Amino acid sequence: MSSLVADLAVRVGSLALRNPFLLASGIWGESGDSLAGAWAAGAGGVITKSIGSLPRAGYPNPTIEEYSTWGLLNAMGLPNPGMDEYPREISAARSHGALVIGSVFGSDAEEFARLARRIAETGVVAVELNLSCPHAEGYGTEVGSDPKDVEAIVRAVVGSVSVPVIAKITPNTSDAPALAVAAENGGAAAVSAINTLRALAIDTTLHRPVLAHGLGGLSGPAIKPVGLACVWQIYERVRIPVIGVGGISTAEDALEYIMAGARAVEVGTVIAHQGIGVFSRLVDGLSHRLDELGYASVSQAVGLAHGAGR
Amino acid sequence: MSSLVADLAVRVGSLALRNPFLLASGIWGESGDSLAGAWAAGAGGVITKSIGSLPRAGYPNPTIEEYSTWGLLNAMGLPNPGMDEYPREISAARSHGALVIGSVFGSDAEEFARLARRIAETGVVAVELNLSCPHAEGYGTEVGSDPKDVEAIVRAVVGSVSVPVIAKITPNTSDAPALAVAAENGGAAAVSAINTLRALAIDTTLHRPVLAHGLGGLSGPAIKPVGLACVWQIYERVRIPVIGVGGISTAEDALEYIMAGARAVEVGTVIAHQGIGVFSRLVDGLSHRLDELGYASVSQAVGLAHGAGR
Amino acid sequence: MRSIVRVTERVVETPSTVTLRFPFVAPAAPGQFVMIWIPGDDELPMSLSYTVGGSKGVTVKAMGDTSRRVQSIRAGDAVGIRGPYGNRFDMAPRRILVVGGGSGSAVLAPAAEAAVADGARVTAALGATQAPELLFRGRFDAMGAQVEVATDDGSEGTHGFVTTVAERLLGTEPFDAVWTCGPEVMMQKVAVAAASAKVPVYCSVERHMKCALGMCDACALGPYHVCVDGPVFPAERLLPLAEFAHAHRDPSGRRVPFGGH
Amino acid sequence: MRSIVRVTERVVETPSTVTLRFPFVAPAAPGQFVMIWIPGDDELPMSLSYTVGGSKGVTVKAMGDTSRRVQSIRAGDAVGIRGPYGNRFDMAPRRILVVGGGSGSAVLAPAAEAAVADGARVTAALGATQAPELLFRGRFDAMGAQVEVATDDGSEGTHGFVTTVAERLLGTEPFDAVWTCGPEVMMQKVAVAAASAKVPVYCSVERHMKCALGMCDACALGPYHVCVDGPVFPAERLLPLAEFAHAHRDPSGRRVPFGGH
Ligand SMILES: Cc1cc2nc3c(=O)[nH]c(=O)nc-3n(C[C@H](O)[C@H](O)[C@H](O)COP(=O)(O)OP(=O)(O)OC[C@H]3O[C@@H](n4cnc5c(N)ncnc54)[C@H](O)[C@@H]3O)c2cc1C
Ligand SMILES: Cc1cc2nc3c(=O)[nH]c(=O)nc-3n(C[C@H](O)[C@H](O)[C@H](O)COP(=O)(O)OP(=O)(O)OC[C@H]3O[C@@H](n4cnc5c(N)ncnc54)[C@H](O)[C@@H]3O)c2cc1C
Ligand SMILES: Cc1cc2nc3c(=O)[nH]c(=O)nc-3n(C[C@H](O)[C@H](O)[C@H](O)COP(=O)(O)O)c2cc1C
Ligand SMILES: Cc1cc2nc3c(=O)[nH]c(=O)nc-3n(C[C@H](O)[C@H](O)[C@H](O)COP(=O)(O)O)c2cc1C
Ligand code: FES
Ligand code: FES
Repeated sequence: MSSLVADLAVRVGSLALRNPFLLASGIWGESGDSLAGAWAAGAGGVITKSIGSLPRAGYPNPTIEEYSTWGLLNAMGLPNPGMDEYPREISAARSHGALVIGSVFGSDAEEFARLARRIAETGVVAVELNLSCPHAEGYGTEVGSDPKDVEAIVRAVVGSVSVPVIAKITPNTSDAPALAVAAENGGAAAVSAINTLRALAIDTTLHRPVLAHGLGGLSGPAIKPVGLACVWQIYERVRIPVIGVGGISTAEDALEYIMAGARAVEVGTVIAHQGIGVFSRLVDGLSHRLDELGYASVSQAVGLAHGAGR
Repeated sequence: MSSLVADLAVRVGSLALRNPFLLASGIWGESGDSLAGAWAAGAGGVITKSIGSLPRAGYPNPTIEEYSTWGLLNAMGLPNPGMDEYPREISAARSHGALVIGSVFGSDAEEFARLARRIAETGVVAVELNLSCPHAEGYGTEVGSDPKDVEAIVRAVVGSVSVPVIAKITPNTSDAPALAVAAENGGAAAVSAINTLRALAIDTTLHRPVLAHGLGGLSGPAIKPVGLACVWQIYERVRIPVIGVGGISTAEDALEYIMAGARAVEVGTVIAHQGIGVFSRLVDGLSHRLDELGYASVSQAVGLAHGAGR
Repeated sequence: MRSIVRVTERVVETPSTVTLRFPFVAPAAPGQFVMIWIPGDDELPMSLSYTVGGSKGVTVKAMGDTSRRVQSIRAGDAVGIRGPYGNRFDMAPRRILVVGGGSGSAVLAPAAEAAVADGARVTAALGATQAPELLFRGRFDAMGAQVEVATDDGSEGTHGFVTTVAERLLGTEPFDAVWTCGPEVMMQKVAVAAASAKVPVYCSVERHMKCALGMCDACALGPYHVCVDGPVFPAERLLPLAEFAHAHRDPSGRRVPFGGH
Repeated sequence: MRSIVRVTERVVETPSTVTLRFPFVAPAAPGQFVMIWIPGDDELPMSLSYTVGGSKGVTVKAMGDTSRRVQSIRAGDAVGIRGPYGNRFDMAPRRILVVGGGSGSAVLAPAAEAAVADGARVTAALGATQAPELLFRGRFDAMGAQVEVATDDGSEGTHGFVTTVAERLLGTEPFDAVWTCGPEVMMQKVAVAAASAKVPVYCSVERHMKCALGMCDACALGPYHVCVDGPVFPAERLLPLAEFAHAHRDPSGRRVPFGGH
């Protein structure tokens, strides 16, 4: 490798990251050892699985369906050990030095606030609110589609914790920017977008949905163009930093998000295809690409595509 | 080829189609000769480009961006010769025997009704309302995202024409079924779903969006899982027939839509990858697959995946 | 990636164990597993007990409700198969001791067959609650392995645990490798015994699985994901783990101690 | 599919014509075109005037605003290229007459070069408004083609239309094929003349293009899509079409009659 000069460190509000690549929620996020492993593999930070009040087994299998390498459908059903048990996983990850962001999901502002407060006590550097899982009854998109709800939830959480609060916005809406504005009004330090797209697969021989839950969420390369549009539109409407998620598998994908307005990105599905080694490839790849294009830092590239007068 | 026994003819309300494969709006739909060509290639019916009141050049190029073979981004910008000129294309297509469905776009109920009345005079067998183009200011999704607007537009059109009215629903919403219900309440004979997903591509060397318009719409295989989810959810909420669109490139894809609840399907982007010959492959493929699975007709398979008690 | 196949054959192997055979052409190696979907019910990881050619198979032991429902599948029924996933037994060793408990023979039998076909010599130590439960005993005999058995009730072979047999064999013969599959406390004992004899041990382990793609974390075991880093692990990687032989995670991700085996 | 490349060279070929060279490794054949994107401006179809090796090129004639802006691109500027698209000239004929008007030589020169390299003999009839506008005259000379010219102002060669030259040549020599590119009324005249001499004619035609993938219908010409069925067509397919030499479609899809040429 040639010596890399571009500075990959980024700040997302008050949050300082060694590089912009975060482990997305729900991937390698159930056990502390896995979170630590993602950190050791080079992630700029690791986001936990979304944690709720009580243990949830999630939906029965099949919980995933693969489309070649361009997409993945899942309906895990927010499995998680619950907020009583999970802190020990965060401790384990932190004992390996990992920078951990805690993700929580609840059914109303009060539950979100309570969960956020508890996870904040574990030493996470920020809390991400899952307002966007597209396939869990009573959670996620169901509580995150109305700007009023989003603002109320974010406000309640911001009033309960001292760490930055990140609102994860759904793409399954006609107006993602309005949700981001609501999060900003509620006091969010950042918004992340996108979660998976509501989707379905049917097996025609068995004439039934493939996933046990029926509907699921699409992730992977297929959703990158959709995520980019959301980040682009959100960036034009809010002043708080935006975190890009959806279909990132190369440094070039990440740079698209950054130029669309993202200060950091989250990566998920690519880990199923490339393994955890993808973090070091993304880090090296982004350094090289920034060098090649003549940028001294990630920050110089943030939102740059908006400047291009047509 | 073995002798095919499954009956591919379908009825979408009062509309009788020789097979369920319709040419989607905006593909091969600007010229009468092309519409006739798609019919000659085996389409069950052909839908025109969406036509507006005045000629529109559409957006400058680049208007498309390809992702390998799994997706295509476009922002054509609703180019069309306008309602004064376009009827001659429909006449040309009809003179070759083509079964033509006229697609129109307008900015309000009145314009939709006026355009629908005029296109209905040309002998189209049905009118499809484009309530769903994701990237044209003042049209498409912008007038088709609120159930009240959808109902009003559909009602106005239904009151103005005697042919069946098909409402084409946007997937860029939190609640596609609510839009379908609104269309049903307005008197639509059928709903079609989906149009493209709002999406974006950025060139990082040039740090600007690739498409001249910036935002565009994603089509092709990548959106099939999203279209299936929409059709599935809509089917559970309305009694009128549903037409499935989005990412169909094989007979198997079409059968997924049919089992999710579609009585007919539209195909678009696949034509860029496989040419117009895809219609005969789809027709043969569906016949064989229905034979293999033991269905005597397409109708037997419609919505079948909903029956599977889990 | 997912194939819907019809089960061609159902073989009752022991009172509690059933083999299902089905057409599945993807190449597979002994040690690998598939996710088998019982439509309308569930999808489970199962080692391939037949890995060669176009007719593959899995061998299911009745444990809880789910495995019982898998056993109720008949010839002609449709199941979904995706995979094969995971790693494989390394075929380099020439003198192999396999130690199987419970349904462990499901994965050890095809591995031993492949090794024998490759010129290796195999000794098999098989354990079961009682003689009729000894899985694939005939398969081991047929491949020319030397077979020693242990039963909990003493109805055949050594009365007691198969680990006792394994310890004895390790003391008498110079093995290159031990391959083991069964309850983790059993595998742990085997690993400790083999360590003193300086024979490397490879354990096939099980954890709850959902994605089988190394993504969802359901199968986390220390720093590993059993679905992609395993299911076969050298024992020296497992022995230092607090969880090995002590705890697994339930479908919610909670740690649950292993009951007795 | 889309490459961003930097223009390596800009050559003023005639007072109204500029060639841009750029690195582009995708294999291409004479007759094919690329979509060239001028960032922040537009994307246009352009025949490849250099098709061999890693350095390709397009040759642009100043027509309206857009082509003038394309001409203003300098060496070092970044452009986007996708393609090559469309079909190619068939290299079977051994005795070829090329008839070029306007920027037609842009596609005819590389085709003739390839034919000559392949052992064919080429005669070129080139037309222009005036002598300095004769495009790629030197290239035709260099490849060993017999060159005859016509100028509107009589400043060189035949005074008048290149079609007159073509008609004369068709009467005197036994050609296997005519390749032509230029205004459609010109190509139509060539096709009619060649028909009486029973020589097959291939025309490279232009229509407004957007997708270049045979999907959007912008380039519809009768039952054809120029982007995938063309741009090279046997004249007998074009002559029966009401639109050929009479009308094209503007970007909205309206039919617009051709002006004089
Ligand atoms: C790599 C691997 C290979 C295996 N190979 C075999 C084999 O060859 N033969 C064999 O009999 N068993 C095998 N198993 C174990 C098998 O997958 C089940 O765990 C076992 O059948 C227990 O099921 P049960 O009836 O006790 O489930 P229950 O007690 O009914 O379990 C409760 C729930 O957990 C689910 N469940 C239980 N275990 C798992 C699991 N590991 N992954 C996903 N879901 C699970 C059940 O489906 C059910 O939803 C293997 C497991 C793994 C991980
Ligand atoms: C297959 C093919 C090959 C071609 N090869 C060459 C070549 O080698 N050399 C050459 O000089 N010209 C070539 N052209 C023509 C070229 O693409 C332009 O049409 C031409 O440069 C005229 O541009 P203008 O300046 O007149 O545009 P304007 O008069 O400015 O045109 C108005 C608008 O139409 C657009 N436009 C015009 N023509 C086209 C078109 N065909 N497709 C898409 N957009 C268009 C312009 O960008 C602009 O937006 C080719 C065209 C085709 C279809
Ligand atoms: C298996 C799986 C589980 C997920 N679980 C969660 C979750 O618990 N909370 C959450 O906010 N997002 C969850 N997501 C969404 C991802 O964090 C991410 O937003 C999405 O997958 C898009 O990114 P990707 O294309 O890089 O995977 C999950 C995604 C997958 C594929
Ligand atoms: C180039 C292009 C142009 C389109 N134009 C229209 C249009 O004018 N009206 C409309 O209702 N849909 C239009 N669409 C959407 C398609 O009709 C269809 O809904 C969508 O592409 C999804 O189907 P597909 O994946 O099979 O292409 C267009 C799509 C493409 C790709
Ligand atoms: S089963 Fe999902 S990571 Fe192993
Ligand atoms: S340019 Fe779109 S069909 Fe030819």
